[in-house]
Amino acid sequence: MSPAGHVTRTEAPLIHIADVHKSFGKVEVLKGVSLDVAKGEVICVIGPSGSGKSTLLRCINALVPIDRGSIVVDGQEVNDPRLDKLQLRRKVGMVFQQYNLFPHRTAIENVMMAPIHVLKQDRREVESRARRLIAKVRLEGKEDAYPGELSGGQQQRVAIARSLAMNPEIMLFDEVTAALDPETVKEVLVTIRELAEEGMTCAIVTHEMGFAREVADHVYFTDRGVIVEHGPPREFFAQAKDPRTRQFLSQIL
Amino acid sequence: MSPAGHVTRTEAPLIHIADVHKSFGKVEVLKGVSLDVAKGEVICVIGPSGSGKSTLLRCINALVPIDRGSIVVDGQEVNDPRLDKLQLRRKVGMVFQQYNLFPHRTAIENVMMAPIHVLKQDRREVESRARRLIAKVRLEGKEDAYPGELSGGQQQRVAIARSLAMNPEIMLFDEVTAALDPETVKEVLVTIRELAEEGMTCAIVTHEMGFAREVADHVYFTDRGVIVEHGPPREFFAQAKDPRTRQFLSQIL
Amino acid sequence: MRAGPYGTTDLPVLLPFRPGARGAAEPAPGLGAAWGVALALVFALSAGIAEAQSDAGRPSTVATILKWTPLLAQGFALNILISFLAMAIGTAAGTVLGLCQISLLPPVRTGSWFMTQFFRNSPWLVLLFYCMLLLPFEVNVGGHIVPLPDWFKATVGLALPVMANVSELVRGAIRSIPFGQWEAADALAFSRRQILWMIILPQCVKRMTPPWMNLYAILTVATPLCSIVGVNEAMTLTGDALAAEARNELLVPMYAYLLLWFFLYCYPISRATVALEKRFAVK
Amino acid sequence: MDLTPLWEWFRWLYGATGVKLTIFYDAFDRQRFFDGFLTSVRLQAACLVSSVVVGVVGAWLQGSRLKPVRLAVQGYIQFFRNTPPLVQLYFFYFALGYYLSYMTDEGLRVALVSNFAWAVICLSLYAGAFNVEIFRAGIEAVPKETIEAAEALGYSRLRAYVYILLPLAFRISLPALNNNLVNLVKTTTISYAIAVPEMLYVANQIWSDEVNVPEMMNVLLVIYVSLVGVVVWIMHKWERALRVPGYVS
Amino acid sequence: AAQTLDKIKQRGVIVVGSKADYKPFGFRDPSGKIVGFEPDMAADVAKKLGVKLELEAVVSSNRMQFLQQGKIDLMIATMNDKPDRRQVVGIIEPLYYASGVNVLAAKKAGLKTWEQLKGKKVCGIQGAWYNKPVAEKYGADFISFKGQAEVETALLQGNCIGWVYDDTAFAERLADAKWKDYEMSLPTIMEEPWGLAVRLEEREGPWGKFMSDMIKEWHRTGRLIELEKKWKIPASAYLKKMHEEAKKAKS
Ligand SMILES: Nc1ncnc2c1ncn2[C@@H]1O[C@H](COP(=O)(O)OP(=O)(O)OP(=O)(O)O)[C@@H](O)[C@H]1O
Ligand SMILES: Nc1ncnc2c1ncn2[C@@H]1O[C@H](COP(=O)(O)OP(=O)(O)OP(=O)(O)O)[C@@H](O)[C@H]1O
Ligand SMILES: [Mg+2]
Ligand SMILES: [Mg+2]
Repeated sequence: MSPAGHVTRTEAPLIHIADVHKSFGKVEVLKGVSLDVAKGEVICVIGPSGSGKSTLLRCINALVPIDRGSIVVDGQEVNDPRLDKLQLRRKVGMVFQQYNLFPHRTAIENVMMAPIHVLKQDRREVESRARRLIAKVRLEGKEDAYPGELSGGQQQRVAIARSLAMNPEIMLFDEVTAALDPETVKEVLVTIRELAEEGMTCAIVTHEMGFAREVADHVYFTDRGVIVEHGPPREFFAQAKDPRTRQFLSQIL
Repeated sequence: MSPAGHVTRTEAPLIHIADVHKSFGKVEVLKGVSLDVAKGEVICVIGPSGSGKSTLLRCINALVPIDRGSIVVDGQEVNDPRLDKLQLRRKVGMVFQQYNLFPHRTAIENVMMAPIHVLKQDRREVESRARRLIAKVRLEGKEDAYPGELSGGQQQRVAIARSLAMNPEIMLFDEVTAALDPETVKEVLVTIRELAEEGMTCAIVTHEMGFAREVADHVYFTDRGVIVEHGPPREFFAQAKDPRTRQFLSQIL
Repeated sequence: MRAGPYGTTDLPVLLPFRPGARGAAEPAPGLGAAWGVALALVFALSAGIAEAQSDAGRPSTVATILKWTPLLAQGFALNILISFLAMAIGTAAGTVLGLCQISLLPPVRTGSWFMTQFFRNSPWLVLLFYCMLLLPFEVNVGGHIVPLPDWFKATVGLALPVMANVSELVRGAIRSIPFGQWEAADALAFSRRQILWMIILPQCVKRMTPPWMNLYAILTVATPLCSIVGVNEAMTLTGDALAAEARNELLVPMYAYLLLWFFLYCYPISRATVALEKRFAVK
Repeated sequence: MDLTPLWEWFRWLYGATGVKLTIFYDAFDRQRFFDGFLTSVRLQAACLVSSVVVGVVGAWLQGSRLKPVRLAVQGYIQFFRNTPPLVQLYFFYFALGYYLSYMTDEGLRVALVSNFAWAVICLSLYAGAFNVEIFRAGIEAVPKETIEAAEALGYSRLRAYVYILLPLAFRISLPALNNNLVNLVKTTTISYAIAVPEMLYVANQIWSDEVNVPEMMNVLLVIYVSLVGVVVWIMHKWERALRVPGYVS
Repeated sequence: AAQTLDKIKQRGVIVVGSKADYKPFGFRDPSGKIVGFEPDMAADVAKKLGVKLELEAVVSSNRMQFLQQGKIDLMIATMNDKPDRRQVVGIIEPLYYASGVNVLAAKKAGLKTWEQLKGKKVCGIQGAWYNKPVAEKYGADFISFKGQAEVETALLQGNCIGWVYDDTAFAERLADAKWKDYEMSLPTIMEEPWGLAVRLEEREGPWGKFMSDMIKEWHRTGRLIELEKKWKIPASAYLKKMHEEAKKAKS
């Protein structure tokens, strides 16, 4: 099941996932998933709860080891036991549903920590970059607020800035708006859309169909550990063939 | 502000609310609310957060005492200090946003407890009725699960069955789907619609406009403690006159 | 209902005391003062009764107690010294032990778990006897003879259970940090050591402070146990004073006096703990 | 069964190695150590039960409408939490004990309350002060919506308490309660100070008489750790048994 | 181990273990200093050696361990001379005092024979050597405390019918009005001399010899009888006898 007919499919894909299997104990969560993401491409993954979307994203930056198959990120095999995980994770940023900001550090410190401690970059330089990122996610003035003092949407934007501070080549978003109240969802989606428009390679798990339709180059539908259907958003949403996809879309829309 | 032009308005209303006032401390939450619900009628109350919808429902079964005005349920004045509250509550079932199941009892025990402890009914008879109710809310096989083992939608349906076990004449639903994830909302709404179709008198607070339009005989819009507008759903949603109502509907729809 | 910030502490008595029932929002400092006064009254009353019972011609109870006060104060100072030292030693050792409990190496993890459980399950007094009677009175450190005075051995004896409790506290606090924090830090390419020291432990400190202060209060009220093994702290000296006076009408006021000393020292600590806990709970 | 050979083996051990375990081969020491063990167990059991009773009654009184009652409970809790249990024990036994004795017709003074009973009273009050708070916190942790739901089902206040609130509050309190009780079991050793013939006290007598401190110390430590271990284990089982699937308390 | 005598001289300090709760043999004054009959003896030793005296409070249940561990150099702590103790610590000959065991009980209790103690609760001091024989022989049920103050109180409030202890400890009390309803009615038993002790391995060494000479001198000069008077202890026959013998031996 290899995706075809993409927009920017000219060179080797930045992420190449082939026949990935993953079980937790006896539960097989991924049962042979394959997909490619080209540089600068934005893909969205949708599907019912428990279908393995989060697990798939976690496999890409080696938070979860895979059982079988292959994931190649920028030429590096993730499944290789000799893989330098830290190296990989510098390249791949990830934003979670629950933001997971570090509550004991201010917004700007959250953004600055990893570049300083992991990349060993110069503090002053990191700080000026952090300020630019905070401005980019429209949080000027909130630099010194603690996560507990920010709304969900604001926290999620800090989390995005924190990931961007590592200058990743790829960003993974795992249902980043699922825990937000409807009013702040938009702020976050706007931020992600801007990123996508600037050419960042993104893999996005989302339940926001409107957003997926608008921002994705390619949409994947997963169910019970396999990719059931995929295609460019226009085709995907208008003329899904698979009955499970159709049922899911009818319930959600 | 007395509602008129109802479908089944022939005999005395089952619930008669007239000019009800209620303050918590200095906050006046209900500022003169009047409405009637006839036997077998289904009303929906919508309105912004904090407008007093929940408080109104709680007043009906005397969970909250009112300051002024009158509420008559099935001929009984609720505001009467000599009122037998327990008697009233047996007649009026209520389902909450947060389900509020008893977490230390299984689903079927939750359903059986009140009839046995409160109505002193025979255990065996109650059990067979409880099984029928569990089946009615489509939870066969989950009888012996504890609330913690059920999804939100399943818990909410157990809560409905628990209320029904008391054979109430009226059911109050307070935003019963607000805490549920989108996929399970439907399960619960279907259950309520079936109840309504069977002729149960229902007062429903909801944010699900589609549902309100479909199931209600009459829709009320509350804002800041008063009923701003009401009418049969078709008229109400198509041609609301009050600007606040219109604004609210435009935001939600 | 959800596990609170201290939900994972296995030591409920270490949880800060929450004064006042739901309906009873007493002004807390007033209440504390009231009880301090009440205890002082009990003391005064017992002194009065003793006064009435004592034979004419003997010095008054109050005068007698005042006479012994400087000695008692010396003893009490030793109690406080022991509590400080035992807490310091116990906290240092306990933190290490607690970190060992989440080590990735199974033998280290199991070993430190056993050690923690062993010292947690031993009665304080038995550990005290153990250290007291079986530690040498002096040790040879690289040719230097370092004496181990009694009170120091007792301090070690008290530091052992403190260590075990701190170990559990550390482990519990670390476990109570949501997994998402580890995951997010992992995704940012922090190493395990960095995650622990820069992200997890700083958050633990805050969570641990109130129960840690409570542990200190518990330790302080445990220091009189040293008197059983013969350390000359406040309790022992009270007993010696009573023996020297040989007037048993002094027993009530003298022990009430000693209780008062401890109360005056511990009560503010428990208030501060509650205040701190409240402040943390708001954030 | 005749255990004499076993006992004699320990006598031989002493002769051969100097490890002096008189509690095995000296009939008098054996008897008193065994009695001490039994006394420890009895003491612990009595304290456990009565401290829970104190906790329940205290929690109930703390919910009282009368301010003086609440204040009294508060004072009781504060006093016992913030003063040394050992001094409390001394205060109760030596100071208050005198006022709780009476003269017989023959003019003999007789204590109304035995050492054992004083230890139980004092330790129960001490642990009870913690239990009051634990129960109280458990009751407060039950969401008030759950009680509201019960009332909406026609439960009276009292019934809602009996069937819903208390069972939940008890489950919520259980881990904290168990830990406090385990602590209590350990604290019972302080009754040594008022000569309750429990294990530590007896062991001390034995090592004073026989001068075999290390042996007795190790025996003591092993027995106490196992005894407390058993209590912890039972409590754990109990907690498990009462745990409701899927319910995080 | 270094010879204690050298060690003391080298340090310029002698550490003596003494009771702090056995009035008048060893107790505290309000400044916290330990004073009494035995501390005075210790002071004599220090003076003779020309070193400073440091007193360490001991109780019956820890005094021998302290000596064994080397925490104290010398123990003068109302200890009876017993064969099993001689195996643990070095008890020095000659002995310096003597007491027997008796019971302090209410006159109303009507104690006439030791056998009456059977099954009765009696108070005692932890670590006293005769607790076990009295319990074994007469079937008394001991409740033992750490110090005399505790026992007194327990006795006065009726937790036990009598106090089994050194008769010397009772003599002073019976003179006090507080104890007017009490008596020491039984025949004194197990009369045993008191011994001061050094570590076992030094009994025959220079330190043991030194102390042995010291005691002989005390007996000969009548110093102990003098101290007895100073602390208002009823004159004991034992000291008198030892004094006579010592004088005779000298001449
Ligand atoms: N660490 C883990 N251990 C065991 N099972 C796991 C683990 N992580 C995920 N699972 C299981 O794997 C399945 C897929 O989980 P995953 O989170 O990938 O689903 P998802 O598609 O992201 O769902 P959702 O929309 O609810 O986030 C679920 O059944 C989940 O319970
Ligand atoms: N027990 C109470 N004590 C004090 N204030 C209360 C209480 N119950 C409700 N209120 C206040 O009364 C107002 C109306 O509350 P109510 O719950 O009835 O609103 P609502 O319309 O149901 O809102 P929502 O959609 O958020 O549920 C709110 O401002 C709320 O804070
Ligand atoms: Mg997911
Ligand atoms: Mg509401």
